[in-house]
Amino acid sequence: MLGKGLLQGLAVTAKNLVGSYHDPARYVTQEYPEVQPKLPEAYRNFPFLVSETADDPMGTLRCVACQICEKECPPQCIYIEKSKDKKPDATGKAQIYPAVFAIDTAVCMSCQICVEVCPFDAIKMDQEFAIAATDRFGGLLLNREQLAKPNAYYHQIHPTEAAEVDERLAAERRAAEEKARLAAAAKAAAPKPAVPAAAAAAAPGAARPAPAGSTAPAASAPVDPVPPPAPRPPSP
Amino acid sequence: MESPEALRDRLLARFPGVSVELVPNGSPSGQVSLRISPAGLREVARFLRDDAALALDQCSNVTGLDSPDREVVETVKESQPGAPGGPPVVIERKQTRIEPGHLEVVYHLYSVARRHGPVILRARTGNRTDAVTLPSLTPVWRSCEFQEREVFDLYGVVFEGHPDLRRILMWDAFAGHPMRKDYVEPDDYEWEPTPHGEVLAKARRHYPSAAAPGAVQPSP
Amino acid sequence: MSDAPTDASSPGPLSAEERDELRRHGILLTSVQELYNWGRSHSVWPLNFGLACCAIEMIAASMAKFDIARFGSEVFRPSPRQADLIIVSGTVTKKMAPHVVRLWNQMPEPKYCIAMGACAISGGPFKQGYNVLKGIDRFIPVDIYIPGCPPRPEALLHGLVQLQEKIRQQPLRGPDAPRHLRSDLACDATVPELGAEDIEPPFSPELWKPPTLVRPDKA
Amino acid sequence: MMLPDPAATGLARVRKIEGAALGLRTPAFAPEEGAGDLLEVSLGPHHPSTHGVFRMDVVLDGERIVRLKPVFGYLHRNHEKLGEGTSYLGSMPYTDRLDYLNSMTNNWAYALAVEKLAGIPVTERAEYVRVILAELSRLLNHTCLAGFLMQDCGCSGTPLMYAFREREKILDLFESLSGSRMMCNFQRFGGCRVDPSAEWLAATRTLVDGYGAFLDEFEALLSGNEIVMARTQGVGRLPAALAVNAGVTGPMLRASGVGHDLRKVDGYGVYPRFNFRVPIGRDGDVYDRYMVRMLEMRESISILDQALRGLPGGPILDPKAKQRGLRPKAGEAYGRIEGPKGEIGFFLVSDGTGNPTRYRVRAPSFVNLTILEDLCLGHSVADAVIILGSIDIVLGEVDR
Amino acid sequence: MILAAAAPASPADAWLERAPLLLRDALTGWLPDALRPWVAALLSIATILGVFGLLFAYMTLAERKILGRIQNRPGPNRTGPFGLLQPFADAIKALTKEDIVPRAADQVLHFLAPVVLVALSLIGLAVIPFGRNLVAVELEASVLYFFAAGAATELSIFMAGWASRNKYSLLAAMRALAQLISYEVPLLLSMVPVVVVAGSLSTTGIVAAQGGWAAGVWPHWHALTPWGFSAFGVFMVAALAESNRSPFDLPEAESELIAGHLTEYSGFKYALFFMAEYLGMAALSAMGVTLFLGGWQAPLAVLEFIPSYVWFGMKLLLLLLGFIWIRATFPRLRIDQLTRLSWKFLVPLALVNLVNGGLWAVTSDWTGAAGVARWVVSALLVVVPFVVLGRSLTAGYGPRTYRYASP
Repeated sequence: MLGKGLLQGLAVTAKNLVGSYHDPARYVTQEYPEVQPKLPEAYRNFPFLVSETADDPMGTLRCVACQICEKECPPQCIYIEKSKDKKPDATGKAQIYPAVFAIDTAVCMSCQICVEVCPFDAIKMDQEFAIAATDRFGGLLLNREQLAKPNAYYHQIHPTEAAEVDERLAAERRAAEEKARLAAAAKAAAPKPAVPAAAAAAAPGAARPAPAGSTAPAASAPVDPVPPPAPRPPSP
Repeated sequence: MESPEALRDRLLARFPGVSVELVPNGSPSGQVSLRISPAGLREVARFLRDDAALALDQCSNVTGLDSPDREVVETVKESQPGAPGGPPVVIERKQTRIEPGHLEVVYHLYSVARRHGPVILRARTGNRTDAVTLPSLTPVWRSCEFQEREVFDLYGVVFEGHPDLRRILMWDAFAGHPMRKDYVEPDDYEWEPTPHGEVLAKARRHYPSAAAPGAVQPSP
Repeated sequence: MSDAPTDASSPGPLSAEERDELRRHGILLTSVQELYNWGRSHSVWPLNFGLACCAIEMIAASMAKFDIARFGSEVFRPSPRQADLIIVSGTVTKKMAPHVVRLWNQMPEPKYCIAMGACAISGGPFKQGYNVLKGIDRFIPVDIYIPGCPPRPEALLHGLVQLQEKIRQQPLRGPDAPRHLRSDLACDATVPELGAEDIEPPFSPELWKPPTLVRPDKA
Repeated sequence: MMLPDPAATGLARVRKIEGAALGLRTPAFAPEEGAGDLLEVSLGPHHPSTHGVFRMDVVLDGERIVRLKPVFGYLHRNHEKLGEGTSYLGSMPYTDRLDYLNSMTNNWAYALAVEKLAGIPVTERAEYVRVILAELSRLLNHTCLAGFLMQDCGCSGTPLMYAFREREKILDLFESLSGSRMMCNFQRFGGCRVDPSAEWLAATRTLVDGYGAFLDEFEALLSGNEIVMARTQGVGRLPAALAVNAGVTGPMLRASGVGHDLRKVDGYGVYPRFNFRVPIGRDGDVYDRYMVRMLEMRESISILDQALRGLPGGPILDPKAKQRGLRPKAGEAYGRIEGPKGEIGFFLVSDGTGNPTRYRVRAPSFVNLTILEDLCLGHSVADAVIILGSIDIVLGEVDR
Repeated sequence: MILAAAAPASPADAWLERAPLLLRDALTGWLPDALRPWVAALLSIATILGVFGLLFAYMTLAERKILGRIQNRPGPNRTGPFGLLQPFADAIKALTKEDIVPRAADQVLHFLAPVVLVALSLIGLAVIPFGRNLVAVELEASVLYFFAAGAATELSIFMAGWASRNKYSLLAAMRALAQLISYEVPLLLSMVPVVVVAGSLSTTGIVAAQGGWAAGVWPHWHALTPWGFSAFGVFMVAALAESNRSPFDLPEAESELIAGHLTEYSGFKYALFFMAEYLGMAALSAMGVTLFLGGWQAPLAVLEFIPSYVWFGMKLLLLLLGFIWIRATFPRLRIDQLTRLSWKFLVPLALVNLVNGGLWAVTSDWTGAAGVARWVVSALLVVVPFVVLGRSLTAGYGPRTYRYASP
């Protein structure tokens, strides 16, 4: 009969009207500024750079300016300048570091490919989303200092993943130390004093940092192991 | 469904004046296609649609392809008379020639009734400038209507017999065919503070005044 | 639109009486200003206008889980005549750009613009495309930029709160006065035309200038 | 506004289309003798019911449509050109933005095409996860479509709100798995990026178990509603022969009574292992398109149930499969899957380098729009709006 | 307000019941006699404007909140406590917004349309008895006056649509006219049996006729008789259409015609339209209460201690809630279906009801078994046409069963 469907519809809306007062399934609003969203661990928004410590973020960046992420970034929102000199990284090893590292969050599409391709676990995805700005360049173009966040922060937002990364890095470091120890032992056994280790490390071509290249990649890494390529030729 | 070779032979027998060529596919997908000479394309298409065994009633996808003119460097071996008595000396000579480019349209045909496919048809234009006309297959399959308009818009292939051949994605006053490989984009790249080299060059062309050392420094 | 504030900001040397007059006026104006800003900041009605992916998140922000209605902004008006806010949510293509600017011109003052998502701000991931406008701020003055691809609905709400805050703190006189109360600024934006290769002009000269930025290594 | 001479506007032009006898094109709707002046209205590109930036140039006789020309390109963001300049992996996040309601199925279609092109095998667990995600996408898409369609019918938001309430639950699943609500960027060549955890699977199970109840409520609100039936039944009829010839795919084709579903026809992935039915309509009108989607969702629930129960162990991604720096042998491949909107296909041509030399997207919404004018002729503006809604277009995919 | 002779019934003497009159007397008592009626009239106008203005403001808020609750969300809740200041923020915004008049528009009509519309929506309220002895203007044929004023509202919508020189507005204007012609008829026809049964064309008379209780519990409200129920249904459907509310909001039809006749209106003029819609809705609901729901009469004798105007207000709010509820649930009809519903369903139903009401009036003295027969016949005269007409209206529509493809 005419009207049955209409009444059925009215019943559904009435049920929801009443339900909104007692049934949480029918009152789903999360009042945002007061109630912050419960972000899942996997949530990603924009990349940040991991530094080992909070005190000296610039000195302890894991990034060695290999520029893989810059090359792989689909929308080309990463810009890196290699340093001319080297600085000791967190482990004390002399490394090239990014003199300029900028990410234009107004271009970034949060695809996470930079994270996947980074062999140094130096760039990770942040979860901060309330970054609306009134200024296009001043507010949304993030430089090295703004991007650097300590490892502790990484642990805070992605605890499981960060623990895995730490474990992997520690294993790599141990392996590197073991190798260095063996090399030192071999050197000691050799009759003639060899070239100082620091000089060897500084030689062109050896600029490739030790950790990732020298050890087998962890099985859990989702990306295929690609050794860092030779540095890009400087742009014309 | 019959094999592409059998289909080619059947088409050749059915349409004597039409050239049907099997185009190999190097990828593991093994999707081999048939290149048809433009003159006979529509007849072949209609045959494929109406043939009871094939019943290719659906043209799923229409694609334009662009192959610009390219320089081919060939090594030509020439044998010259060598030292008297000895064997002729083979001299390798490199010669370059320009292989003329062409535009190509690819049709992916499936049969909804018989649940098979794809049969892939291809047709080439004579060149990329003046001989760019191909017969439209819209009279055979309605699904080609917008897709052929798109190929016309983005590649510049003119479809003869298309009921409404206009630009579809770009605006009517637009001049170029942007999907062609040699299309030069307008230099309006965002003048980013983090420009990559090529962007920088483009932007500099576009905004000559900006080439001077600027007042604003990038934030890093 | 009342034009009293514009009159009040007339420059020139003032006599004591005039200054007195103005002070009295100013006291009145302060309270009017507060009321006016309070009213318009709590009643920001967006234009029912979506462009691309971000539009879906914009719709999501108006849906039950996020409920933009809490801020009094759920009245998505389909006609620009009744809207206060245009949320440019998605890629503005060159073909679309004249329409967006025309919509902006059709909105009555006071009006605001939120550039939502990477594409609206800079062309985003599609900025290398031949048909993509590299940022709506080339034609429309943008109040709030919300980065993200797409921004979460919460990020849009955050942007809206920022906008409300911005409106609340706007003085009605002086150089920081809103656009519609200043006589030196044009209200209408330049509407580009579709040319043979690009839109003409590629940016609104009075609104946007190509920033003269130089890469450090080239400087 | 008033058109003095129909011939001058091209109205009188008769299109010569072969196969009109086959019913391949609806004859142009002729205005009646002395019908009076015609009104030309441009619906769009900004219009509340064009689902984005789409335009229909409509000529009206009173409220009846005598001509309708779709105008595209307002969201043409050069997807294919960008695809030619980007590596195979780099195009994956771009596919998210095609049909931005269903990034998971776009990802799958693209991954499938690349896997065909480069001959990459997919791990079994990944195949199951792909099915789960694709069917969740289908639920999401059809639910939203029903909401949007009812919005076009003039509901003041309620069905859309309920649809988005459920959508948020699915998006929460997507987000906790892939990290993003809409732009999942989840599939990889040869598998998936992340292995779903047991908690995630349990949450999916909860959602799947509760979805039927939601559908019941939603249908109680709308499916039997007399106004909905009056508005949608008999509106925008699409005959089966025209549908097939015009390349219409997906629920729209099935609503016209053609039981064509690539999950059955191509049997890609592990779909042949699941037991499900393909609902088909009879009249091919807007109501059938709506109901076929409703019924499809119930089948999706059944597929999800089977896939969750049969999910095997093993790696989610073949460690040998190359992602970065993939250089397939020169050749080409066309891969297609049954997306929620129809056949979504990718045609890739490789020249042996790291970028495809041709990257073509066969977008279902774009091809389905071919018959928009045929469906709308003779109906009123109000009908055109819901016919467009029932086609289920997403402009990101139409204009690419 | 004209003070009718006070009824001697005891509830009428209650202090609360007489509060509005006492207040008026206190305010005007010190004036000379010659001025008193004038000031009293001004006071009633001010009261109606104030009360209904406030009602409008809070109706918009209530609608947004109830719509929100139906849609599982809270609605506006941060402008002032519980969002209670939201209407005022909107008002300030609307008042200060730039007013755009398209250059091509007819400047005079474009301005006049909203003003006329609000005026016409308001003047209908003059003849509604809001409570015992609470009516602004006592007219002999107040019902006719009300409908005459109401019928003109659609004309101002046409005015707005035509004056805007916008194609969408023009289409909306044409729709508004079709709607006006179609729905004025059932609206009036549904009112006729009430007049016949009550034997009065005056609203106070009609309310008075609905006083008292059958068997002490069943109020003599018209909506509680079979013919009255049917007439009430027709009246409310037609009222929905007359006030352009969903599912009959065709002139505004957001998803089709942008904003219809409102497309070119901004700022304060738009707010006036908005106000007129709510005032029109309130006026028609008030008339519905008066004609069918016993006006200000209490539903039970024991509840008469609650003042009559409170009863009236509660009934009015109930009907308005119904408007919101319907808006939240239904999609919109198409224009041809809208007119078909009127001419093929509501009008015949109302015509049969005319007979039904006449029979009811003639048989008013039947009691006992005859009284039961009277009810049965009247009910049959409602149900049978409803089923028959409903069937013909929905011919061709209906739920469908679906097949599955063979694998």
